[in-house]
Amino acid sequence: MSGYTATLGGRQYRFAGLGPLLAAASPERSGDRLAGLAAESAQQRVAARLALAEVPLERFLAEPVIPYEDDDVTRLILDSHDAAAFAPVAGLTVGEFRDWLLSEAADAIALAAVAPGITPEMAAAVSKLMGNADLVAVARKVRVVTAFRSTIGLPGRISTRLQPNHPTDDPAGVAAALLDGLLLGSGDAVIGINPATDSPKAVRDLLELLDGVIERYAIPTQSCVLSHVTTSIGLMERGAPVDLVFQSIAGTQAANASFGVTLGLLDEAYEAVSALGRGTVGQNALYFETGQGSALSADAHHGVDQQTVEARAYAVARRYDPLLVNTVVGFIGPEYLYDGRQILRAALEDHFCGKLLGLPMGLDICYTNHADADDDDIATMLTMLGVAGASFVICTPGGDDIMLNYQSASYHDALYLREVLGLRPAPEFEAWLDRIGLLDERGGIRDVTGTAHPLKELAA
Amino acid sequence: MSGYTATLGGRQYRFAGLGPLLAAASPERSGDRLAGLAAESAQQRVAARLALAEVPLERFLAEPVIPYEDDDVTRLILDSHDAAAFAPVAGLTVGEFRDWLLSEAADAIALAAVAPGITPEMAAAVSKLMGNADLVAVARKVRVVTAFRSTIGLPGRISTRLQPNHPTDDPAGVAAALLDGLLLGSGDAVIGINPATDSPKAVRDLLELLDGVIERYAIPTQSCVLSHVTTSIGLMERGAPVDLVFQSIAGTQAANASFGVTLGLLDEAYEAVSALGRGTVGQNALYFETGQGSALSADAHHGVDQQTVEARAYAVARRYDPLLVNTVVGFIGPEYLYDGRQILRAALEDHFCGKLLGLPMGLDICYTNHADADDDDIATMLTMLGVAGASFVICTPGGDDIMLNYQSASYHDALYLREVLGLRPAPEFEAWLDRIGLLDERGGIRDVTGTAHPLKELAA
Amino acid sequence: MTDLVAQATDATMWAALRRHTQARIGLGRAGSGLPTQHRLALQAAHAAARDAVHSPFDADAVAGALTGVPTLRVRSAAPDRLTYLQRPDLGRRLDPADRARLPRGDWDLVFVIADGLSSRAVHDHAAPVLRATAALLPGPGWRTAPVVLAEQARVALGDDIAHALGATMVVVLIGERPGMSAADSLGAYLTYRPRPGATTDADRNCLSNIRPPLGLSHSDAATKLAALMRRARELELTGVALKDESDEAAPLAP
Amino acid sequence: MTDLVAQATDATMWAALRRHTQARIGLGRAGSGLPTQHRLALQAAHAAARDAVHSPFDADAVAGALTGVPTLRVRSAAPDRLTYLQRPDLGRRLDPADRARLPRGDWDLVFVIADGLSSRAVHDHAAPVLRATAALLPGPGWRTAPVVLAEQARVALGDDIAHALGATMVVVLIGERPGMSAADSLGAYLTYRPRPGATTDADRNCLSNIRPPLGLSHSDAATKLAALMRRARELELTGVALKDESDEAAPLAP
Ligand code: B12
Ligand code: B12
Repeated sequence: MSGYTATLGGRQYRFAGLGPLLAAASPERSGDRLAGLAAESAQQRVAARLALAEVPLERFLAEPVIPYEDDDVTRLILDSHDAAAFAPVAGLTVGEFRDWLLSEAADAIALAAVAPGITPEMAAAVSKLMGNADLVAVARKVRVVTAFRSTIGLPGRISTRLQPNHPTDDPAGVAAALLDGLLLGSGDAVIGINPATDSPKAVRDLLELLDGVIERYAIPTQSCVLSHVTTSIGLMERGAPVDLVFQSIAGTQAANASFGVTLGLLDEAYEAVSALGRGTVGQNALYFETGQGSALSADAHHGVDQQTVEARAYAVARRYDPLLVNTVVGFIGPEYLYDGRQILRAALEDHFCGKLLGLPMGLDICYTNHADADDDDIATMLTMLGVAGASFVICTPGGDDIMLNYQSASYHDALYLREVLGLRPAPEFEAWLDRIGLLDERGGIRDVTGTAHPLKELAA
Repeated sequence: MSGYTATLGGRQYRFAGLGPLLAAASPERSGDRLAGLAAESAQQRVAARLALAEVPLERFLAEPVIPYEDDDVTRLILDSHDAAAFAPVAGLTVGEFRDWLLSEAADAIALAAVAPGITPEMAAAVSKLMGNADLVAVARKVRVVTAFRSTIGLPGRISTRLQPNHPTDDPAGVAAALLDGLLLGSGDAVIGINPATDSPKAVRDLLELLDGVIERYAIPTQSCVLSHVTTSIGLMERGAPVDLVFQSIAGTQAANASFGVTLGLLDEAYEAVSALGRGTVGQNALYFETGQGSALSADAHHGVDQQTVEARAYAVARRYDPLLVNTVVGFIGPEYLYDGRQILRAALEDHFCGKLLGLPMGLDICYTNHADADDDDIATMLTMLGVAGASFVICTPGGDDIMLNYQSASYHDALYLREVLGLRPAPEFEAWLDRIGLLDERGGIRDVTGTAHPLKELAA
Repeated sequence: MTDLVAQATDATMWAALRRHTQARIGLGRAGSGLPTQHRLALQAAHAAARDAVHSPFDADAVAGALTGVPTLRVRSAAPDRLTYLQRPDLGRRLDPADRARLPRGDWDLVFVIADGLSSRAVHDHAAPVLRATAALLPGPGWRTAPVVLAEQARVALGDDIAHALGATMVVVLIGERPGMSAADSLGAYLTYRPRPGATTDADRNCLSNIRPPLGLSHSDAATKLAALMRRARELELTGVALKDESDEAAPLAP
Repeated sequence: MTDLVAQATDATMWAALRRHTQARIGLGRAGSGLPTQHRLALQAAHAAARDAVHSPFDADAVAGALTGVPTLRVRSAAPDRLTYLQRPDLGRRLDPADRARLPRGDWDLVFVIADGLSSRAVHDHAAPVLRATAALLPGPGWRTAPVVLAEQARVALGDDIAHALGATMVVVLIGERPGMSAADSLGAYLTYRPRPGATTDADRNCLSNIRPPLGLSHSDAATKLAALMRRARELELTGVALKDESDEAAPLAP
């Protein structure tokens, strides 16, 4: 490791390796400060960016931020690197890469072609040189389209996860919340429940409830109960109706271990769910969640800044052709992203990096009650990510998740977003909404309050 | 004054009058804290909003926040109130007014019709019950179209002020910056210079410079040198080529006095500039700037919160059918709006209130170097205000105003905004851009670097 | 059935459904937005939830509710609430002085009652859950250390405590982060043979949302917890390899 | 001419134009965005400008540059920089102890040198502007009080100072807020017969952007200021009714 230097304001700044350089170049955030990795001054941060701009992209292949021997995510990144796809940008520095990404030459086709050649560290590096506007402008050019029973990620569309969580997994309570979400036009990305317990029986009951509703109303969507992957594997073996397998993942082997996950286990789940072939318009059958800070929280970050570690989780995700990858940004707490401003920035970074790597990125635009944020931040983030072309967002009744205890977007927020940006749901779901009488003339969701509607029997 | 009350968490909160009620209901901001007007706790703030939601709109006509006898802005507001226009909402409380504004019933036509019946205090009050999403959703429904040589405020369009300021008003320096802005497609709202001095001769020299360029290239836009209104009046008398008369205004008589302005003086300027009739497609010939905090800074706020005082400035503006009203949000400093989050919120409020009152609202999306904000905040604010349908934004070279010493949007930022939201310039200006070879196939601005272009003679 | 529902007013329907969930369903619409009254209700809930994070832990009250049960008090290495919120690492380590004071013994089990992010959860639910669980685990196989009441604590503080005491298994009853609808949610985390620093969250089991009447009841929580604890002792492990199958088996005798 | 320009490369053109302005012109484009190098240059400038706000006022250095001129030191009611930035009201009032120490006299004029938002502006430009201005105003009509060096000061602090001294006119030389391209910009504010509390900004005149070589030069600033001061004395007022017409009249004799 040679070290990297830059001179600013007459002072020379030195960074011992790519890891410290990436960390110092990161925008201010509480997690990096907690980890002792943040730049010590605004000047040092700018110096790091100046040095980073000069680093050739190829350097990231030669100098892994976590050693190859120590970490299977590093091995996955380097072993699966596609040199042919990388070729068009192989000669660029990080700074030049930013300029290229913003240029007209980098259109949807060029960006899709280069994706297998981009490593998470390259994506993270260039994101650190980009402003919020850049992160929006480039991400929205990328198109990642995935499908199961609905098609996610088409231009001019945004999908939502309907999240009818309940503190005791009570079926009547879940059904009530499911009805509420459907009447507000939500659920085309997935109807996904976080089970309060990890009891296989409770998970199976929920799977069957969701499967029943999807079938009864012929809803072109998929269900998911977000239990641990081992639980899902066990349930698939026992014939439970699993559409999507869910798992939380992170960007280092050790962090994944702290989640009780290995690449082998994920391979196994991928095989199992693929074999079920329950999709209609497509067979992307994995759903991953990630989020800055989880590796640091597990003390499994190897001295790498939290955004770079997060991007590495996307290398894990892309191995499994997921239907949905969701960065939970504000979910973990202010220890890692202090306030609305840091959460927004992280959301834009994660969305950009994931898209650049070829993933169907969505977001849980959210905050906890110990963070310095409120529903105005939700509206701002939602609008920004809508403009950036996010594939989907998480929605909850009134924005209040009564089981996970945090605030996310509400179904109303999604209606707002579609209204102000002219965005529509997944095409199959949109057609269903129309069939069932919920689509109004302007493509919005009809308010059926006070009138009869077949869905209202759902929870009766 | 009867006082207003609400109960929350088992506690009764009492507010002595509409003024204190509006102040306590305001989102947190440094200026209200400086003034000793901010809510003392989050609970008290919510209680104030609960109480405010119950206040009938008519109450605002009966209980002026600044006495009629003491203040000519109050007199203007009440004397010019249009009861017929007010009729459709006259029976509503502030909370119901919010619901109505968000409803489909409140479309562009209904909103335009009701505008003369809305007072600034009603607008400010309802904005305090609205989230960022609400402020965007309602403002974008409002359409205020004004015109001089270009037409501002049409749907699907956003205009920019080209701001070629120079620390000594040096004509060569101004011309260089003017060229830069025009080549980046800017200037359809106005080409506006803040003169470094208030010397009438220097102002006249700048007016003639701009007038010459506009004429030479037949640019469908208007110029403005933002000197004091008394200077403009004097120059018009002496035949200087004044397109728009500029003035900073505020929401109380005393604050306007501290700016050296009276309604009489503005009446005089309005007469004078209207008489010139220099517009082609329209004759809106006033340009006003406002900004939260200016009245407080002049100790002329009468104990009213800074957002409500700001809305009152719009009552002054609308008396003169302005072409442009610009709230300078982050310009005045962190004493009044502490960070990017407060500036964004204020920007959305100001834009919403101005539009609701029927004004052609644009913004100087900006911050000073003593505030806690950076260019990421500019990008966020710009995107939000673009979605909200702002009429125009201020742009400077690289976002750096070398004379006023603050950061605003850059011409590049405006290109970004038009790209990601599909917005276009004023139609006359767009046609001119096309004529002069600057419009590309996708409606964006062609990069003419390295090729000959007639405009490049401008500064030679 | 169809007709009945179709005829019923929505208000009646939502009122009926709300008996099954606290979720904010059937709020109606103001255009695409939330009606004013619901928006303000959410703001009130947010203000209350933010306060809940900062409400202090009353160890005396908890100890009082545990009469007859020996208790000990410890603090984490986070000296105050502000530090606690910013430094999760400190919330996982004992204050060194407190660690030294813990009595080493041949304990099968230690219960830790930890404030976490909601003291109210702990005040309302920790003692009853602990008593009910202990009642299901009688006899000599469960030599139980004094209950440790821990302030400014994260889940992993239990590892440090169990290690210092020499306890084989630790149950941490901890206040979950307060939500807008529930500020009193208790979590129970079970770890077998924790080794501070080496044990990860993959090595624990979790019961969440203990907060009657709307969440898990004290007795159901105790039943599940006791079942997991027995099974953990059999398998000599906790974590992803141990699943909560209490609802599949026949009800367990106390 | 046309051909010449058309042929010149843009780089040459912008380089030539940049001699007339510090504005960030001709930056080129990366799509709609700024090229990386310019974006980073702006970030470096931003970091420097933020530091400039906090750089301390060196009253000794300013006094040193004014050898032969009597000076006095005062502070505003804002005790430190952080308070200063948040409390403009305090920056406009004298510290009471300092006010009491000001020597009342029959002064026609007082110069105040105030840190404002940029100490560097004051260090670099205040003394030369003051000397040049004083040189243009000789004779008995301009009984000038000691120069007051004021810390944590806003423009209106001059009103309080002039009032306490009994001076008829006050010139405040103050550091303007630092920009990304200029951290050393000095402002000069002239007020006739200020009455603290009653005087407003409408009652003052202003010269801005004094910062050679790119802004107003010291001598031009002095010429304009002296002209305004003479005219103010004639009209017995300053403010919007008084315009800077120095550039229309014949050059004024010193
Ligand atoms: C925050 C959170 C996370 C974060 C944790 C990161 C962090 N640093 O905080 C992230 C997003 C990474 C996460 C991941 C997972 N979580 Co989680 N999480 C939560 C949540 C919302 C809050 C926890 C809290 O407040 N703890 C209290 C504070 C004071 O203590 P703490 O020491 O800071 O918290 C630690 C534990 O909570 C632990 N943790 C978090 N989740 C889980 C899950 C399990 C099974 C265990 C043993 C520990 C654990 O992480 C924290 C840091 O060490 C709870 C829901 C709730 N309402 O409590 C769910 C919850 C605990 N998680 C749950 C699950 C299922 C998971 C996953 C297993 C999902 C999956 N399929 O991969 C993963 C992996 C967990 C693991 N083994 O590490 C379930 C547990 C269900 C059960 N009864 O077993 C819960 C109840 C939510 C739910 N119903 O889905 N989670
Ligand atoms: C901030 C600012 C404002 C703010 C002031 C509010 C506030 N509380 O800060 C607002 C937006 C309200 C404003 C308004 C105007 N401003 Co102004 N403003 C500035 C700016 C950018 C910074 C001032 C500063 O840093 N002061 C230093 C700090 C440390 O001291 P302070 O005590 O906080 O500052 C006070 C003065 O600056 C005063 N002030 C602000 N503008 C003006 C203008 C004049 C003529 C006077 C006498 C005082 C004054 O307001 C502040 C609070 O009392 C300067 C440009 C610059 N680079 O300096 C222009 C500047 C001073 N303003 C200018 C002008 C022309 C105006 C207006 C007259 C425009 C108009 N046509 O209405 C109005 C009205 C001014 C008035 N009489 O009050 C010109 C002055 C030109 C000249 N040589 O006379 C300047 C130089 C900018 C420009 N070139 O356009 N302004």
